[in-house]
Amino acid sequence: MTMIQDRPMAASANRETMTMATAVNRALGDAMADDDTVLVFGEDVGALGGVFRVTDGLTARFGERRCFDTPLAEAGIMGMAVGMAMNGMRPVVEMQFDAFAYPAFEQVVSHVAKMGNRTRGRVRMPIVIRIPYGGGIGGVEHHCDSSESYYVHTPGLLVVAPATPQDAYSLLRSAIRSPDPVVFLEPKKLYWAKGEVDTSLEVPIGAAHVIRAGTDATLIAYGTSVPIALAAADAAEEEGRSLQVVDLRSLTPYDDATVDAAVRSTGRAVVIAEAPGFASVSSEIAARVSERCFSWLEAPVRRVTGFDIPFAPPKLERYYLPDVDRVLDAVDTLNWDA
Amino acid sequence: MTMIQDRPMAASANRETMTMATAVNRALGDAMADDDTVLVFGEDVGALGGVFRVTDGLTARFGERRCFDTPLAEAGIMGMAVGMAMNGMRPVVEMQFDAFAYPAFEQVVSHVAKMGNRTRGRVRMPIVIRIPYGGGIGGVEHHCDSSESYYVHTPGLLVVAPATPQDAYSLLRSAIRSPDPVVFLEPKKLYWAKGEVDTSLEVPIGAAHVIRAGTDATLIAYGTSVPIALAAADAAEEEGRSLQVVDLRSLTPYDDATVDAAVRSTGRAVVIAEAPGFASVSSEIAARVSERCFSWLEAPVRRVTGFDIPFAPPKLERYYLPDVDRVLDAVDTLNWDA
Amino acid sequence: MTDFLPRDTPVQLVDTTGAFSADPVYPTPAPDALVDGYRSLVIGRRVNDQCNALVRQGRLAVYPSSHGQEACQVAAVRVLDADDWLFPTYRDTVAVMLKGVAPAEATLMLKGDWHGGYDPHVHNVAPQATPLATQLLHAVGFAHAAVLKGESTVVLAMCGDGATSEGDFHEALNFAAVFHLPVVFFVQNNGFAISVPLSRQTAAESLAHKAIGYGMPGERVDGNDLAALLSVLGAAVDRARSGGGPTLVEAHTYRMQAHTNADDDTRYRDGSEVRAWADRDPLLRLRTHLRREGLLTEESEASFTEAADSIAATLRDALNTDAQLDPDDLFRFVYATRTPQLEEQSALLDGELRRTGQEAQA
Amino acid sequence: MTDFLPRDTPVQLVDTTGAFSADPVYPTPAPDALVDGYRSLVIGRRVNDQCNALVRQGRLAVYPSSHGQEACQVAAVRVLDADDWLFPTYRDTVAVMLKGVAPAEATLMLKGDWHGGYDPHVHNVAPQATPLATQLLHAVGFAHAAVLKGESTVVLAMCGDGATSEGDFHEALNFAAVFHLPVVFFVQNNGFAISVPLSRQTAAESLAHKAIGYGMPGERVDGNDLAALLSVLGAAVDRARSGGGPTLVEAHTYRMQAHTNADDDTRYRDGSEVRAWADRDPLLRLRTHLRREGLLTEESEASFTEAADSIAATLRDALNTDAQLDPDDLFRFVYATRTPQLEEQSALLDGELRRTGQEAQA
Ligand SMILES: Cc1ncc(C[n+]2csc(CCOP(=O)(O)OP(=O)(O)O)c2C)c(N)n1
Ligand SMILES: Cc1ncc(C[n+]2csc(CCOP(=O)(O)OP(=O)(O)O)c2C)c(N)n1
Ligand SMILES: [Mg+2]
Ligand SMILES: [Mg+2]
Repeated sequence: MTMIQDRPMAASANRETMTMATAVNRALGDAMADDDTVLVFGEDVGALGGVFRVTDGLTARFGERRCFDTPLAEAGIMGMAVGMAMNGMRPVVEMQFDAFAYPAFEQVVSHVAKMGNRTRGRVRMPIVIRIPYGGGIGGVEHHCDSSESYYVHTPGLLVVAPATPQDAYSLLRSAIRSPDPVVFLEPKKLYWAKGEVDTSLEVPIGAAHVIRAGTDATLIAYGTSVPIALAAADAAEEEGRSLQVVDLRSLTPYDDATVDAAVRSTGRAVVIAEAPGFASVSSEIAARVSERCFSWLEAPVRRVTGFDIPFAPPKLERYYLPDVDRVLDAVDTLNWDA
Repeated sequence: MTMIQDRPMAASANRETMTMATAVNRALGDAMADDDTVLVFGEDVGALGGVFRVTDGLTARFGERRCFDTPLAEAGIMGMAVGMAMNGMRPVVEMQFDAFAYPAFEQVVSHVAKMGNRTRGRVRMPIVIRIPYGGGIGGVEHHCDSSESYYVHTPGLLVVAPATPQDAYSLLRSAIRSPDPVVFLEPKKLYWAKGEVDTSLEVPIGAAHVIRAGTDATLIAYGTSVPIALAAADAAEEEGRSLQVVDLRSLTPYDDATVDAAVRSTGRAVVIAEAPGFASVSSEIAARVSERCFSWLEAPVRRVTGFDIPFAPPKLERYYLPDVDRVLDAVDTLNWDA
Repeated sequence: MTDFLPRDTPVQLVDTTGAFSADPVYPTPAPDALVDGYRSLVIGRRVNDQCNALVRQGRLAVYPSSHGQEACQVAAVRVLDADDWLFPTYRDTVAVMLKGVAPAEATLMLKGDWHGGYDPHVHNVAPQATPLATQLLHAVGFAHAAVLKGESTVVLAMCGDGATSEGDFHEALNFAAVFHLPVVFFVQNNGFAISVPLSRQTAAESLAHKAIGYGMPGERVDGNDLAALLSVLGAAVDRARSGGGPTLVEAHTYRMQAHTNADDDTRYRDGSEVRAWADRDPLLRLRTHLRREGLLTEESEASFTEAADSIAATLRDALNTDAQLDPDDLFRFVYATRTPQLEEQSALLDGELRRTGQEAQA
Repeated sequence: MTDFLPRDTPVQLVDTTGAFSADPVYPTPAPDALVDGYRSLVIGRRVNDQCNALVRQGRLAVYPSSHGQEACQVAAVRVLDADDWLFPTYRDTVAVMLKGVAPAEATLMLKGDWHGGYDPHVHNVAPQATPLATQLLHAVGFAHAAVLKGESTVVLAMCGDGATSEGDFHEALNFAAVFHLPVVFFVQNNGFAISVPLSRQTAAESLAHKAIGYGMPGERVDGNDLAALLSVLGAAVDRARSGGGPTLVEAHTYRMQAHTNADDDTRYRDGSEVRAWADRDPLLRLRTHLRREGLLTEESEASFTEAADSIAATLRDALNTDAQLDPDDLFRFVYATRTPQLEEQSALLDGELRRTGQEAQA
């Protein structure tokens, strides 16, 4: 078994259309093939291939030693990952659903996030914590939380949330290669959305990008809210308004440069996120943009977020979830007479 | 044993100078005397009286049944509190230090915060979670976290952070009477600061107040950052600048009305908090103020917060902690030429 | 203290052929209790069948079936007095109904209308817990409060084999033992936690062996033998009520169907294993025994079927009706009093609904 | 499987009078090992004394003393090979030093300079864990990785009696047993978790009784008897190394001093209890035994004292020197590469320090 080294991705382009679930599966498989210190474990990731089939086939391909089921205990999984990372491994653990990661919270906050700092960089934690997150799938309680703010507020963690199969593939490869722990948030409702994936494409952690050009206002989105932002921009276009869309992709580190440039180019901004808004990632974005783009802003930064309530039951989730209309309503308030 | 009822506080004024630790102790004792469903439990709260002596004498006065030590398990303490609340009790639990509340996170987020909503209000959770929090005491790792943002971001919890013995007393009485769960954050570094306490004074949860008049800019603070804000205002006065100070006291619910009015009256604002700033309570405040006071603001809202790093070791904490100079520096940037 | 260890083999009173043998320690349930229990088994099986059908028809979002585990469901409820409390999991819908909760209320969460559908205080049933093992601590706190109030409530808390691996399981049993509380911990070991077999949850000889580590008795029982379950759980409830503290009971049973309708159990287990367990079916076995003893007549069987039919019909009716849901409920129960922020947010939603004319249809 | 249960009384080889009796199961440690162990006891006691003094002088922020538990500290290290790993708690500073960590590095965290002071990979010692029981899981993961790599590392993980109540304790033992890992779980049962006595942590006959619930052997040993500790822990290490899986060992010992200097133990325990335990002191007892056996000479005793003096002097020197601390270290290690946000924040601090001329003094 060799120790991990950062290595460039294979140069040969390999484009294929696939779902995000398949893209994550592919990234796991490719990373395991490249580096035999990469291990995948969690609840039901082995024979079953995960409740979303994201780890399908990995045990068959790499054996029980590389991809395996654990006893049903999230703190146990996370704490075991810490010890494995101390001993040269790169664990990729799966938390079955967002809310089922909470039992592991203390291991995440007190150890995964802090071990590198505690040991002055002598013991890094190259751990990836995969969390299928968010709603929009008609899931019952505890299966639809957008829990990113807890992680983003915790120094020492990197946090990413892809919105496309391509980013899911490339960011997961980057996450697995990262010497620092990465909370990898997979938008459940986008698992089955298809897109083209070039497995040779590298996407570094920390790089937002403008995914739709526009001149009148900037929509800032990530993960689950990206398709909403795009749809809103399409709808606005019909009404003659040109909306720019930024997909953050990474929440930590946050890409101030890209976001600031985008907002300054339009002078108006709306942040879209599914999580409850209070003291959240979207608060941070709104606060930063308000501060850093102060003299460019024609209107206050608006937020379209989940309400500050527990995630809605299936039959009511459509009232909870940010949608195109709510985004357009927010855009309408952006002081267009200025 | 009677069931709890909201009852007015005794009208007889009773003023006395005491430390915040004593004020909390007094509030616990008075609440237990008034209502025999109030129970106090946790680690070392019995014979020892708590590592900060905040529960001193309660077991002697009310017996082992009302104030008692539990096995050493925070999730256990929290989960037991949930069951007790279901069965008519008003548990006041102590988490020994901020970071040692993390093992209870899942019970807090998935049950304490959500049980009332889940049961359509049929089962409320009148639980108070006391957490000595924050730094400034030269404490080692895990003993100095400002963890309020995790709780404030969680719908279903009320969160308060007193800065004076009076507010500690009165808010704790309110918290214990509340039908909803309250995370009660006690600033460790202020435990031994003295102040006058009138035990007949009621302070409702959710009410911020202006604790220092000022016309040039508004400092927004809570808990550990309140004395810093006051000291900064004093220092600024000497330099001829009049700073207003708002003590939030409650983080959830947040008192928009008081804060907005204050900021609009000065047109400038600085938020001060000890916690890492990213995706935190202070982000929320900055975002809200920026949005709601947009046309009143002469300058971007500034934040003076802890850095986005794990809390500093004792010998370096003075570099980490917000202080008067850092606040004054921030005030200096508030576009005074406007 | 080694008497805290369970037996080497699970307690059994009625074997898979329906033959009865008395136990030296555990009493034999009265014939009435068995007949009544059989009636509940028939109802429980029918509830499982009906709910599975309702999932297929799209009327329930999801249903974790207890098919094959009905004897556990029935026994968990039958050993309790009306004042006693049950702390069930998501899989224990049959037990919830048998404790008195109306079918429509018991399935409301699975229907997707709300996070829970019944008032816990009406029939003394805690909300069905989804986060594994968390409810065991609630049961402990509930029992602790009962003791402090001088009430003689016994609390029976259920969980699965997988849930025993969670830290909360440990903390709950330990708290119950240290405070000597009237709690019966009832583990339905059905062999799987979704796809993960028992061998991945424990290396111990049995889950009941954990009891001695907390200083409480542990026992194993055949989870498909209603008579044995009534007897063993009944003894644990008696011990709890008489101040003897908590007990851990492990029932050996089997999840005959997939974890939920969303699961595909062919990926992780052999059909032959499932078929082998069919021979140990809790209904068949008790029926054979009761008929052999002359305790079951054609008429009584017919009346049981009728009772089951009627509950199934109630279930169908309840689930085929679309409730009028009020979106404002989203804000109504988060706190006893809405915060100013929730006032603003509900006003926002309300405005949207008015503008789009949805408030009527909602 | 009942052979997984511990004995009714803790294993003891040398009693409180220094008298030796062989054990039918556990081997007698070689005389050399005992003499060498005694030397370490003397050093350990001296380290405890010196650190307490340094706290009084304000040179250490806090010190959780292992006075009275030195036999456990020594044994935990002596049974390990150099390649084996130790996972200690905040109270195990003596063990950390005995495993090879320099006194200045071992006390750097307690001094307040940084969150940890040594490189775990130099002497195979994990960072001393403060959040209780969390490190047991790290030990399990470390051992699991070792097995996957085909290495024969044994991991010894320490915790206190109080920590056994945490969920992480349960999950760690269970994972170790299920994956059959080479981990020795070593509980120093010193009777208290700060003020809370053992009776509030467990109702079980012993903490070692928990082992059978995980399917691993449990044993109890006199924690003030170095000979017995070496023997029992040594057997557990041997079992682990030879593929026999994990073991739980509970040492019965006593915390002779307050929890830390910040604690006041007169509030929760009787001086008489403390005095009674003084008679079972691990040093006295082994010294008597060794002298009786003629294994300890005046010269060797003098040389041990000298070795202890020298370490104490090193400690004093290290702690009386104020290190040059660099405030920018606050930003340096959070991530392998600073985020743009941390770049900005460290620039802010840097600017402040420059302006106030502090960067020189810092
Ligand atoms: C804390 C937590 N982690 C993960 C899950 C997801 N999950 C739901 S049921 C289940 C398996 C539970 O198995 P077991 O306890 O044996 O109960 P059974 O389903 O067999 O009745 C899992 C992993 C959960 N509900 N809660
Ligand atoms: C998770 C967690 N909760 C609480 C604490 C605070 N605390 C530090 S030491 C201690 C007592 C530990 O007792 P024990 O495990 O018996 O170890 P000992 O101190 O006796 O060596 C407590 C409660 C902590 N460090 N971690
Ligand atoms: Mg199961
Ligand atoms: Mg102890």
